[in-house]
Amino acid sequence: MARMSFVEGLVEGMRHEMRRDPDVFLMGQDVGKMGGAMGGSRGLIEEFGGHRVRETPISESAMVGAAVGAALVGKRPIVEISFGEFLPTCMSQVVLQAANLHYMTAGALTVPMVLRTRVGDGPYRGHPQCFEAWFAHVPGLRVLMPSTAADARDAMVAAIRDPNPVLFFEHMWLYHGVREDVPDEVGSFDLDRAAVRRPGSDVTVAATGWMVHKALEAARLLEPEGIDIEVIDLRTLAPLDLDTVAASVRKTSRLVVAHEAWKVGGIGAEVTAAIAESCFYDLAAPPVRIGAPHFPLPMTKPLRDAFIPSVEDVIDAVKRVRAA
Amino acid sequence: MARMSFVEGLVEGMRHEMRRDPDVFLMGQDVGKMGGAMGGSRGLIEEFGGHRVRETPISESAMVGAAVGAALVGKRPIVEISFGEFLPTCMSQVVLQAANLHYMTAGALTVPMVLRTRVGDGPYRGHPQCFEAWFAHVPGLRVLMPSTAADARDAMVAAIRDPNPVLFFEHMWLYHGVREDVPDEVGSFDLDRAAVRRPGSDVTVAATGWMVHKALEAARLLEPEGIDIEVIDLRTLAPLDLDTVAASVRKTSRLVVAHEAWKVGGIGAEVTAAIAESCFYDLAAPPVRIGAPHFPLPMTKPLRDAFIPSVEDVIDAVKRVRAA
Amino acid sequence: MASLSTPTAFLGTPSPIDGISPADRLGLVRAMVLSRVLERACCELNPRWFPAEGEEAVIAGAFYGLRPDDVAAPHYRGPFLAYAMRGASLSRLVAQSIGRATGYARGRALGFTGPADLGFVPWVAGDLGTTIGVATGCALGFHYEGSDRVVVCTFGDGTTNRGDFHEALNLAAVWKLPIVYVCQHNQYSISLHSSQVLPIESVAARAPAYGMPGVGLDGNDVFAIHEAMRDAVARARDGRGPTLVEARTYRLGGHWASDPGGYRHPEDEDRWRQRDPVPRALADLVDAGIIDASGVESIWEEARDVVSRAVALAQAAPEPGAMDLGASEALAASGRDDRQRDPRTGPPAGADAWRE
Amino acid sequence: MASLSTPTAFLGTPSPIDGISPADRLGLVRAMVLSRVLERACCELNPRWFPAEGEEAVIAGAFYGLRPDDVAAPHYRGPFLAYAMRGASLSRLVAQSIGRATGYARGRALGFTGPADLGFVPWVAGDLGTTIGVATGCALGFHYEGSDRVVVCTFGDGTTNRGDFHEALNLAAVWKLPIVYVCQHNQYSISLHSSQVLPIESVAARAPAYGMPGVGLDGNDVFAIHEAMRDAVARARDGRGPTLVEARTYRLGGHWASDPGGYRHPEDEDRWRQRDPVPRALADLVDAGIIDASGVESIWEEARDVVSRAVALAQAAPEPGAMDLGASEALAASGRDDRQRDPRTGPPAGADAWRE
Ligand SMILES: Cc1ncc(C[n+]2csc(CCOP(=O)(O)OP(=O)(O)O)c2C)c(N)n1
Ligand SMILES: Cc1ncc(C[n+]2csc(CCOP(=O)(O)OP(=O)(O)O)c2C)c(N)n1
Ligand SMILES: [Mg+2]
Ligand SMILES: [Mg+2]
Repeated sequence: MARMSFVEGLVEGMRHEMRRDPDVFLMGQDVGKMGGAMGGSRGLIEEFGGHRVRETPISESAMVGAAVGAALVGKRPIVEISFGEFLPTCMSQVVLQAANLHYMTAGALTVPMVLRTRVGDGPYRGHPQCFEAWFAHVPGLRVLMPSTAADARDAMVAAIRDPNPVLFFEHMWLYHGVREDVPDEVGSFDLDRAAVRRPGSDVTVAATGWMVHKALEAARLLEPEGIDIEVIDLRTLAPLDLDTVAASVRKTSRLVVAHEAWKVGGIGAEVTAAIAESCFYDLAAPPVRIGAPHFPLPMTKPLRDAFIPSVEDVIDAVKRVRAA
Repeated sequence: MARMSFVEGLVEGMRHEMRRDPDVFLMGQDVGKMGGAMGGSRGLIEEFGGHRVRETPISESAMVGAAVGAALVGKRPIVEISFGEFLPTCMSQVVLQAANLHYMTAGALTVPMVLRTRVGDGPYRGHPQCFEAWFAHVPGLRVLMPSTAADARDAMVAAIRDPNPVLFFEHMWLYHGVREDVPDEVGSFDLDRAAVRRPGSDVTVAATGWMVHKALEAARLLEPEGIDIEVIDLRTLAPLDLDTVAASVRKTSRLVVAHEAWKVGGIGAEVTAAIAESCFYDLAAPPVRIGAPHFPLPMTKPLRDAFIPSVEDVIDAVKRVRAA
Repeated sequence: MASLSTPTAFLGTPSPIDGISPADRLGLVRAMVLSRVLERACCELNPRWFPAEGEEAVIAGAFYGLRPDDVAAPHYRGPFLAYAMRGASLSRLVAQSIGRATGYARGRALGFTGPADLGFVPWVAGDLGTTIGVATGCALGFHYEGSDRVVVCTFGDGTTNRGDFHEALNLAAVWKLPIVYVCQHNQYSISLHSSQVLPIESVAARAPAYGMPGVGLDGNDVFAIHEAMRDAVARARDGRGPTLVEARTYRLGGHWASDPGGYRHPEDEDRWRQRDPVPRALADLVDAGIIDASGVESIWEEARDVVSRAVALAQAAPEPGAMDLGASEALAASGRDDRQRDPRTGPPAGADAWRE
Repeated sequence: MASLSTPTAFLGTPSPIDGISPADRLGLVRAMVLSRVLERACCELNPRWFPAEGEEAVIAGAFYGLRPDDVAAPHYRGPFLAYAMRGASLSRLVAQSIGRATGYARGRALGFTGPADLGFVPWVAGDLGTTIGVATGCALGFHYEGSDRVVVCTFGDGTTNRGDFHEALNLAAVWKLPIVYVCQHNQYSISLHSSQVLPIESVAARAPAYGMPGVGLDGNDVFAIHEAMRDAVARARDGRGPTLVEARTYRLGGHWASDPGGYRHPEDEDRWRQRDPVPRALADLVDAGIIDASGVESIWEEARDVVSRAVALAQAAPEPGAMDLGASEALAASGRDDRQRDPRTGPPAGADAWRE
């Protein structure tokens, strides 16, 4: 067992694959000497040098295009977009190129690239936008959002090895959290499976990223009241593992879906709609979604704190869904 | 009463406002002498000249930026992105600038611009992508998708007058359909209201764009079987008029949501999730979503026809939701 | 390599025909003739085809002689010649253009996409400019692996206004990537003349913005273009970085085959018709004694023959069916795909564009 | 206007101080001093502040003297001086930088955003480059209405690698829009030296790609910058189109206030510290006899005084509360918003940057 923070897990995952496979390389802004935004690539340039840890100009669309092209000729690029807020600047490369190439060439080509980026509220509050729902809507992409250090490492390894273009969302609040025990061996991360983080019988709470931890905290706080939540870490946002959610709902009959992105049109809409379709008769009460309110993401701490779904919001929702 | 095709309605709406308000202008590629892609601005340059009907270089991000900036200093630009497929090239202007400016300046600024674009399957099959769900996820934008000639005109007028940035999606299949009767007077289009296109008692079918017409055709075909569908044209995709859908579901107890975009993560997910939350006890059967299957949009006619939801798909869904 | 030329120098460049072997001169011109005949066939079969008539010299000159292990990223207008020069089947191309199941994309992608497994950046979406970034990425892959493979990427004059053009050329310049950018400057973006939307006459003037050599050429002189390309490709192969080549020509046809036009002067069209690069190149061959008048005729004959056979095969091919719709192919989780083929054998790529 | 200079000419340009009136020279230098003091205060209050130390000459030179009805789109580094020169309250700016409710955005937007109602393109998101397009749109609005209002837009050297830079300058050139683009070239993008990510030394070399005049300047010479800006602004006002001005300077501080650095040579930092534009400009004033040594001291005194009062007010201001979160303000469906204010009155904008 090693002890690792979330960001250490991410870096370890990249390091592991860069050691194993000379075709794997990283490119992004300030990923070298500076060690990446928030230390997201610390130590890599020292080990692998500037050829494999490449500094890029501020040109996100070219960066992703460069990854797509390099992947087409057999490399395994990891391209880092410093923050998810900048994804709107490179959508055509992701959505019209990377996502389409395999299908449109009738399987002749694959695009084994990873686009990693930082999202969500963080200690510095900067660039918090969460656009993952856009990508889950687009066929041809995998979308991952790990919530533990072990997953950060193992999902990174799996993403690098996957022949599909993978969007890898790293929640900033988790970056420098407490170190967790992480098995020494890299585990085989199932790219099609959500994780049940806490089994429970009363209410299913399916959550993403930081909200997984808030849901676990809510579970702890609700335990004394005799309310037993099952917490599912959705983590593979595309393809979504609806089977795991459905199995849980069949057991609990009650569903709460929680994410930090805007509620309207978020991943929670898809989870809720799909469960309403497939588990209608299993549900004992209306499902409840938790997400950010429908206005732009404010920057200062007091407003951010009011904006982002909290542990209390989860508790509230659980109580509502039980009372119904 | 005038008789107008959908595209004539669009052009008439722009003409009406350009006559009324000298601050209104149109910019886009080939919007002048050529009359716009598929005749989408035919006749405007002849009446208003090149200063108000402006040809642009191929630079969608600058085009939208130009509209945002011009709107900030008091103009009422209409910027045309020839096809919705190109929206990924200008997302940051739409999502990070246009959508944020009003809120982030605490109301000091407004961005009265219209971004019009062509989407969906069309007679030439080109550029059919439907990304409207992305924009409905983003606070600060209005999203419209008319389905009739009268709405094409009146929604365009309302969009131009609205102080919000408006995304205006024009379905290509509807462009040169049969001419409809359109009142001579420009009507007041309610930007917050869906339209009940056909009242019915058995099943609510909420649809967008061309699917509205397919739903109406399904209604005609089902009538002899004694099945009475209520067809709702969602048309204002953001903010979504869930009240109209909810009122209908309270009456019919059954919901089908139909759109041409990919089903996973589409507008239908939001409608279905919201109705599952708010009308859970009104529903007598699981809701059903219809949308494109989850792979990239194929180009040739046979594949496109197999890909895009059809009248039969609507009929199927209606029967399924009734049988359940 | 020619240095940045002023716009007025375009038509004055003397043709460097002597630097190219007679066999290659013949190959280049035969390729142009093939393209002319093939494009006309596509236009007849598909009113929404984007004709490259008038621009054959740029396409032939840009892609002729590439190695099979290089990557080509042709512009959407006229790419079939590039595909054919690198080994594509003509009948599958025609099938692609009319949406048959035997096309390279099984009916999925756009009519002008090509055989991805022959080293092309395929057209998988309609957004112009974005493929320049992908092509640059292929060059990054070659640079990364330390090979001497190169990329040739062509695009229209209008496309150089896209931000993706800027970002890609900038990145290639920073990293000295092995890529040659070729602007197929036909003076139009659909209905708009370049003077309406390009603030400069010569796109080669954009090269210094990246500290990159820029070459402005007569786009109707296939030998000049190919000579410049040989230099630029050699430069890229040697690790000396990217080049921007501009070949100024004219779109003799409409934007698409059925374009009613009406947005340009007939005199202009006539003037450029006089400069048609195909008869000009053929005349050059005759002048140089490489072929005689009957040789000219037989090149045309042969082209018509091979294309009409390809058309017949394509028309006999089935439409795509539900099987071709498919879901995305299953991808083995750890499957690697080594699609680099072994290079440096056989005649110069492009010399055998006429197969089938 | 100076023509495109070669990189080596940067520090050789003789200061055109004589072309600027003594009052304006004093105004420019006072603005620089104010910025220095204000920025230091922000750095002390907020470890994530992006210090503009060393770059004051560019900011003062670029925005000084604009009319109130012009629009300014300042770079995210050092914009407070631009805001102050056009009438912003210093205490509200400091409040903005520390996220208080009295900041111009009620705590909603980024710390470096400004008073939108004073004719600024505000920072409403963090994506660099996109605001260049918005600023260009403001210029389109002015051009459309046939007014003689202009836009001045500044941005970093690293930002010129964004596609949005390219598309915006191209559009402005095609339409001859009334805008002056100013590259605040501080040689760094966070930890990366421009030699790592910019393939050219002089960003002014990007101007010919748009057929636009490009001016390369010593970015530490406020008078040279302001002189060039006066020409470029006059050019824009006259309908003669856009200009790209590059002012080469150095970021004396970190990327943010608490940047541990370590990615550049201390000798470099020392060398540029010797060229600090603030003492240099003050010395110029003394040399020209506009102020004496005690005048220098009192400018600093005054600046410290006015800034410390602003800081005190800001710190006393409340944090934003739930009320400030709000939903988007209700917008009347047909409401028009005429935010053009009446121009051409009063002293040159920037001369009274010191309010409160
Ligand atoms: C990003 C984008 N914007 C607009 C279009 C629509 N469009 C298709 S072809 C074309 C003209 C392209 O001009 P150019 O690059 O000069 O190529 P040409 O057609 O002249 O060969 C345009 C604008 C597009 N395909 N992609
Ligand atoms: C589109 C985008 N990419 C990356 C960033 C992250 N970022 C913030 S500041 C900065 C450096 C900008 O460099 P430059 O334009 O030279 O301005 P400077 O910081 O030197 O003033 C970067 C890369 C961003 N804000 N926006
Ligand atoms: Mg062209
Ligand atoms: Mg900089």
